[in-house]
Amino acid sequence: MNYFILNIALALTWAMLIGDIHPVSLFTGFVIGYLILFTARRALGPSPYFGKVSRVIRFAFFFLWELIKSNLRVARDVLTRTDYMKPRIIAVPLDAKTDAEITLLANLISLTPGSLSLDVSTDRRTIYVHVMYAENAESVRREIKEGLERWVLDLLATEKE
Amino acid sequence: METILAFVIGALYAAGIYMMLRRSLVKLLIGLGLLSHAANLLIFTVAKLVRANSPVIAAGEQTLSTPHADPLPQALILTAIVISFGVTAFALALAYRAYKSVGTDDLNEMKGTDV
Amino acid sequence: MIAILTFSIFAAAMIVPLFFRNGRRPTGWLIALLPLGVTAYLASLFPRAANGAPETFSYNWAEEFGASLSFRADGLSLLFAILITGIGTLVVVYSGDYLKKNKNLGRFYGWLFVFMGAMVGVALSDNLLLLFVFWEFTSLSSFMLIGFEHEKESARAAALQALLVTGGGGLAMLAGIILLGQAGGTLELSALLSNETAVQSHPLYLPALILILLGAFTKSAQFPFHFWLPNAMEAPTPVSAYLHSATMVKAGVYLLARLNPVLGGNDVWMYSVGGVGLLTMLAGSYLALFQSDLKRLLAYSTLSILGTLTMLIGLGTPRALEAVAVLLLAHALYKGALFLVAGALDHETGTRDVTKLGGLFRAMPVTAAAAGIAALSMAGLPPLFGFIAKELVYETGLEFNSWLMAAIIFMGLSNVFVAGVVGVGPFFGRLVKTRKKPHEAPIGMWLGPALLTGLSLLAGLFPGGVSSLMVSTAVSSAAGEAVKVKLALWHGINPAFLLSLGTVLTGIALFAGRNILRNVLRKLEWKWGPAYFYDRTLDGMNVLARIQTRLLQSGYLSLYLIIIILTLSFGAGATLFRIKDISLPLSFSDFRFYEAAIAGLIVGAALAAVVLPSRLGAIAALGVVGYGVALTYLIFGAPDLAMTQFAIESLTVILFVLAFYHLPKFNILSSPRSRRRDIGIALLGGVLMTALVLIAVNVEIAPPISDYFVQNSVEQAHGRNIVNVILVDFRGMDTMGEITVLGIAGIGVYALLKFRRNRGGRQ
Amino acid sequence: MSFVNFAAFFLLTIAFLLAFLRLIKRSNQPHRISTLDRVVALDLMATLSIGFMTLYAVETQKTVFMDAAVILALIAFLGTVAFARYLEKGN
Amino acid sequence: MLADIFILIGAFFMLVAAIGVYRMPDLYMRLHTNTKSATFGVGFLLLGAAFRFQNLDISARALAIMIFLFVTAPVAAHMIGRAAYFVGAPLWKGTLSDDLKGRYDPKTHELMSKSKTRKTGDKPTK
Amino acid sequence: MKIVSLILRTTVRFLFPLLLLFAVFIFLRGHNEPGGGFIAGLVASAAYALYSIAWSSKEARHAVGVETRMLIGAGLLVALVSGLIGALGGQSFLTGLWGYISIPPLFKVEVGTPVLFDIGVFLAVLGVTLTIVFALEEVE
Amino acid sequence: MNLLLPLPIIIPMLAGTAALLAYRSRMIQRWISVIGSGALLASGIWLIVEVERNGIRAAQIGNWPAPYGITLVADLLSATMVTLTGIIGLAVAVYALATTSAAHETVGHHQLYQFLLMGVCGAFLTGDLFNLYVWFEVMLMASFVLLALGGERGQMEGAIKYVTINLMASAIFLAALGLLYGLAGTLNMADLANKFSNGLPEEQAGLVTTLAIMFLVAFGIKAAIFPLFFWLPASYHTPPVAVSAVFAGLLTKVGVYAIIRVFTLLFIQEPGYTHTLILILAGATMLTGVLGAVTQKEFRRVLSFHIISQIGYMIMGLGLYTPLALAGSIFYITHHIIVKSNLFLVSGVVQRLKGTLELKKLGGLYQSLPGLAMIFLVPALSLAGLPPLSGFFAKLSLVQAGLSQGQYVIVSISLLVSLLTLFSMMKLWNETFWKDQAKEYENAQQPVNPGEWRTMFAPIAGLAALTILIGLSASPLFELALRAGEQLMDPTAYIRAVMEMPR
Ligand code: NA
Ligand code: NA
Repeated sequence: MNYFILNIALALTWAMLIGDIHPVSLFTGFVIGYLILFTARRALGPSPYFGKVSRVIRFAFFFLWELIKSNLRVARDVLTRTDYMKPRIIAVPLDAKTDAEITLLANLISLTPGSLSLDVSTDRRTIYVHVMYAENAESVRREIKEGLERWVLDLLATEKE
Repeated sequence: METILAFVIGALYAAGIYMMLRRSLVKLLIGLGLLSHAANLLIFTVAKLVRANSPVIAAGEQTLSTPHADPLPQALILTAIVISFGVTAFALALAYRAYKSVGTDDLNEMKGTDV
Repeated sequence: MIAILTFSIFAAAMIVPLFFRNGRRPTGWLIALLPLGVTAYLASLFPRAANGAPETFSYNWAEEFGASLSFRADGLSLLFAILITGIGTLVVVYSGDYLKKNKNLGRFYGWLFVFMGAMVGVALSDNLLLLFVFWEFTSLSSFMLIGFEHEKESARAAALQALLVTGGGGLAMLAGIILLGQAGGTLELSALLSNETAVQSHPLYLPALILILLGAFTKSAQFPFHFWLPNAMEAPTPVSAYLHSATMVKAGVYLLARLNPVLGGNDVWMYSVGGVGLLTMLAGSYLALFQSDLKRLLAYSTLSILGTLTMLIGLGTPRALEAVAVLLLAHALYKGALFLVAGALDHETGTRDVTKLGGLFRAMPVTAAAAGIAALSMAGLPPLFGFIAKELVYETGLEFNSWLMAAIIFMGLSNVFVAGVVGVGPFFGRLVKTRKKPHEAPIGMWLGPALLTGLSLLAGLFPGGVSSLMVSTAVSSAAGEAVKVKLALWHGINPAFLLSLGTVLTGIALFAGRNILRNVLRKLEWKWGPAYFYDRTLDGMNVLARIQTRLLQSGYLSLYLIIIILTLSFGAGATLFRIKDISLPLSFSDFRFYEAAIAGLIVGAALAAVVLPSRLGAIAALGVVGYGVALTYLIFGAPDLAMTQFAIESLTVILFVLAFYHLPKFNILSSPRSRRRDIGIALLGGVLMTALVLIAVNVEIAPPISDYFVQNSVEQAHGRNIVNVILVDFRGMDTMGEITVLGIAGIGVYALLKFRRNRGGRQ
Repeated sequence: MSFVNFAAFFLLTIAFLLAFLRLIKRSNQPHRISTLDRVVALDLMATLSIGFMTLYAVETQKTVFMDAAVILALIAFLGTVAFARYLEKGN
Repeated sequence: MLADIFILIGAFFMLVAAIGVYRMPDLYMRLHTNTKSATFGVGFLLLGAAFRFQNLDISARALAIMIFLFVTAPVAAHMIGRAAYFVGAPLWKGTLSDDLKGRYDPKTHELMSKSKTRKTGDKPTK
Repeated sequence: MKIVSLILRTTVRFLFPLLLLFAVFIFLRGHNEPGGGFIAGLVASAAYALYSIAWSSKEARHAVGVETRMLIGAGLLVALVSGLIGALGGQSFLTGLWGYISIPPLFKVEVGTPVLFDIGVFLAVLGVTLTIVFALEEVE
Repeated sequence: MNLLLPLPIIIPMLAGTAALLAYRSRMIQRWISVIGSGALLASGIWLIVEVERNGIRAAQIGNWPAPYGITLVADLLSATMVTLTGIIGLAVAVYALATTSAAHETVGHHQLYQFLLMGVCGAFLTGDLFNLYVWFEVMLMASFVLLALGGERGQMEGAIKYVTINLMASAIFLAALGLLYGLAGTLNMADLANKFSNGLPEEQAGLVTTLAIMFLVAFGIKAAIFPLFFWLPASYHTPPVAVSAVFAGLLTKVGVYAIIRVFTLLFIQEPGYTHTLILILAGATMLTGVLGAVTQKEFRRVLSFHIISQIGYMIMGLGLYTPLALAGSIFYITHHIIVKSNLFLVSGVVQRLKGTLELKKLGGLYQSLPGLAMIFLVPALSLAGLPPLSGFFAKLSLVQAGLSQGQYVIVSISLLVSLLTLFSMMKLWNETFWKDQAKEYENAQQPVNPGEWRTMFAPIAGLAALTILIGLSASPLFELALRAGEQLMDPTAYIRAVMEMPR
């Protein structure tokens, strides 16, 4: 559990909220963030932090692209007739292990093309995804595993070094 | 817009009253909610509407220069909103308790204490 | 001193019961010392009253109301007060034996003394409000004494009846007193009495008169309020003797005599007071004829005398007033004695039914002698005081017309008859077997009758001295001018005496045929008397009360709400439409399309909340209403409100959802008809509010005060968000109250949900 | 009002209308299922409200209106989750 | 100019989301549009606002809103989707397959990884 | 006990401090910009409410650390005391007194009893909302 | 001095908060409750003495000048009401020590009680209409909880009606308030009075009168006047006795106070319309209440219906609208608060002894407890207006005022109603004290230990003594009431005190 990183993040958020990124506001943000983490320490379990900036940026671009693609597709589908859709609920085996990894993955899946995480199995080995265009379930699984999951694992793994 | 809101307020009152006249306790609670929206909007509307100019003075200024919304009714409504939140919460607890001890939420069954 | 005297009796009322605690039972003789002393003192005041310088006392009490502690002991007052304490002394002694075995004797004495004090107060008060205070105390103590045997349903009912009738009259009298005060400018009796012309010419004279008469008539059991008196015979006999024959019922007579100088002397007075008295006299005389219960017999004959007294006051001539004073005294002496005798009979034989009593002379000689003499006085035979009284009444009657005289003779006849039935019947003739073996009553119980009859005899034989002094002083007070009365036993053979003789003879004849008479008259008994109306009035009130309560307090919450909304709508609506040029200015130009859309959204969502069949659907719709309202706030410059509304909306949803786990689903419970009705009601409310808003928006009496906040928020309150500054500073008190409300709601929810009845046990 | 803003407001208004229609749409499915649809509609309306407030801030050139949007973004989630949890728990 | 385009795109996608929520054939697909199009639309609107105002104040708020929405929207969708499955919301008739079928324990809400771990017959009887 | 979604729980863990931070932010700017004790209190309660939905009221109570009714009491007391400060200084009840807290040259903050009052409001709102939410959740 | 006016609000708030913070210890909470109530009484007495000495007092809360901030105002009426709150507050706080269950105490009875007193005092003292709304809500919220706490079926049914109808009243109040602000732009009552006083044009005057009717309905519900009283008989007999005693004594009187306040200060443009209406309602209220009482067969229900009829008397003085009549109203309120609370407390003792308040199941108490019987008689007879108890002078002053106005109908009604009240009280007496305990309802009397007995008896005896005292020396109190009535009839002093009081 890296409180320090979280704290920095809180300080930054603070500064952004203040709308004025300035040493004073950063410092205030840090202090307030520290106090909050202190107050909330009972609530916070172990939680890794997001890692390297370059990876993040690269991932951001990847994800943004996916997002645009997916939205256009949904838009097309919403605005035309429904016949194009080939929905399935697909079980995707997971390599992601930690809570953060799984959650991040699930949320990213939901935000990207035609897929929506419905739930994660209690043993955390499978994620169930509702997919709008899935002629072939296996290819969807592969896409997720080699696309998003790899990214997520890559991003979060660096923290554990 | 005041005219339109006057009708909205009337509609909210009517809907609220109608719900309060139902026999179901739960509907009564929803009616109360509608009624409090109606009262708040009424205060807001009658105190004159001014678009967009909120009563917040810009940093470095001493006072408001443009015509602005009246801050006082806003403060009153805020108070009323919070009070009705408390009331709603209590009413829910009461409804639960009443349902537990009476065994129904039919208000017509709850007339043992009157006659 | 007379004030202290009066209050000392009340003090005794509180102290005497204490003597009876822990099983101690002091004798009535001891307790009787107090009233005896008071009587003696009162008697000592007579000469001063006779000399026209009565003892007075006055002290401020509640002058704003016109009430003062004013006492005045003039002739009329003293005559009355002495009667009260004198007979009271005997009754106290009598009760000591009569209620020897009763465990509540202490309380009995307590209330008896309250009564005595109140009566003395009535007699001595020189302030009408003070008099009223004592007057009400006589009603209350009478209630307590009638209901002394309160385990009996009949006793409780009779007590309540007496209280209601006399209490109701009392209230009328109170109003009358106040009006009289307004007419005469004071409530001090002595001042009022000298203000006759001003009072009688005042427009309030008539209402004041009527109301005061109501008080007097109910108290003195005048027709048609007479019915409570026979029922009051549920009281222990000493009470009947004391309250319901000798003293309390004469309070009305006293009041009439007292107020005669200021209210009387005109036709209204004569016809109202005289007329009612006449009716009462006739009714009492008639009803007495067919009673078989000793006490009821006496009660009805008392009625006839009360009527006679009232009638005489109505007539108002000096001779009539003289007759009043004498009859008052004479009646108190003989009727008191006879009541006590009746009590002794009841006590010794276990019955009061005259048809089951006879031949007791041997067993109870002293009682029989007392009864016989008292009966002679009652029948108006010389040389008893009753004779003098009756002669005076007859003479007064003869002064007027023959119809009146006929009525008086009927009264006399009835009294002779009753005297025979009560004073002679039980003691002579064949001995009738009774439940208890009869023997002479204890001394405490025969002493009273003996003394009273002794006094009857003395006063009859020597009417000059004391009696004349007392009567003339009293009559002077009642007449409002000095009247010299010279009483005499024998006036020679005159028309009055002859009529009197005839009356007695006829009466004896009637007595001889008493059983036949009783049976004949019983068949004629009239069911629809005033008592019937009293009962029906009570029933009627009960029915009315039940109907109105059923109707208004139906138990249906929705009906309550409907009544409230209708009241509001019609009240406010009617008031609104009183305005002449009312206009509903509509303006549909000043809006943006999205504003209208939001308005539509709110209305639509509100309708959805009403219509949607599922609870959560309705909650979701309510949430949309909230969003719409919040957006409206936002558009019109209230971001704080919008933020709060959004936050509250989400939290409210949580609360609803959490609570809904435990609440039942929506059911359609109401009928289509009631739904239609409710739609109508709801629309009515909605229309009213819309109209009010539309009108109010365009009316401005004064501009809002808010500019002050705008000008001072930064400089003086150190904040730029004026709304927040108002909340925490300008109107911080509101916010303090508001968080308290919230806090209470929190405690409340916690308390309701976590309450466990048996936590901690004791309830 | 500029054309862009007008158009954007217009689109949003239509969107509100549609969301509302979904909210009140009756279906012959059990209440619990149709309620979920209503929850989706409510959630959408929250998002639309955020958009509306942003647009209103743009239109009026007043940043304060974005603050309310921030609050709604944070809080609206709560209601949705509560609904969903309730329906999931059911009974 | 760019701001105007962003705003229009944003508004457009919000409308798309609304249309989707209105007319998509099943709850799961309505969730798709609600989660993606609406969030996406708001994102563009916020971007437009940021560009229009060109000040840090607004940009910071816009960013904050975006972060909140991007974190919460998928979770909300997941929660509703999960509830939908328990409630028994029907899948569109054109749905090709459903791996979730039979894998929730209706009592404990435990979700199995594979359907074979427990057969229908093995379920404890009530 | 029914199993709660992992995704929800993990996300809430992330959102929770964010919401609290936001509450403080809203609170501090309330005197000058939209916001203040009420809204801040509501947002903070939302954080805990969310936490209690995702985890449980027991764990949420643990996270709060004090009995929620104490929070109510504390809030009311703080508000009352803020009013009494002015009164004990001879001024009218609830009179606002202002001063500065500064650590030159780092910062200089204006503080006053109305801010204290607003803290009272914040605490009371938080306490009440949590008391209600937890109590409703714990109804058996 | 700067705390004189807010103190009656601060003290119970502090006490309630302290009790809340001490939620773990019932014992500490009990002490706080009694000490707090005692302190409240002391502050009330201080207030009344100050107002007597120096005339109407006002305090600008937060040091903001009127009408911008909130002003607390104490004229004689307010000061009297606060003092009465202290008296009843203390009496019931002590009584509650013996009768409140541990379960009630554990979940916050004492806290709620103090907050209730806070709301009541706030309502009496505020000079601001919206602030009045807030105090109403404080009081109502606390009363809601106190009423519902215990959770028995009857209590729940009563509570739901009480809560719903009172919330309806609040909604009407709030709407009227909003409209009033829209019209006149201010909430300070003195300021409003000022703005209404200089001859409004017809449309405005008509609108103000319409709002007056709305306020009359809103406050009328809270005061339980005809035809808006339903919630009262449905609920007042359901909670624990200590709670219903304080409700019976104080709560409806807050509504009456509000009616008197606004109809002597704000809405005096058309007394021929508004006050006549009030007079009619007064008559109807008296009659309907007393008739309701006639039908009842339970001790506290009888008492509850009598509250309604006596509200009629209090409103009657306002309807007559003369100094004397208002003095009568104030005197009546004073008398009623003491007497009615006491009767409820007595009913609590009866309940404690017999385990029930159904009249048919009661009886025999005159025989077994004559002391209690006598103590019952004092308030009961006072209620019926028997001299020389407090109720007599209360009634007398109203009757005198009515007669001097020539309002014979209302006077006749008031006298008739007092007779029926007597009837009803004596019915209670008959059934509870005189009648023998019916064998089939004889149940083992619950043991009362001497300490409890004293704790229950002291407040009852104290209030009874006060009733007698007021009766025997009615003058000082009536003079006070008369001056209060004169203050009410002449609002300029009030307005001056508020608007010119230095910050
Ligand atoms: Na206006
Ligand atoms: Na605020």
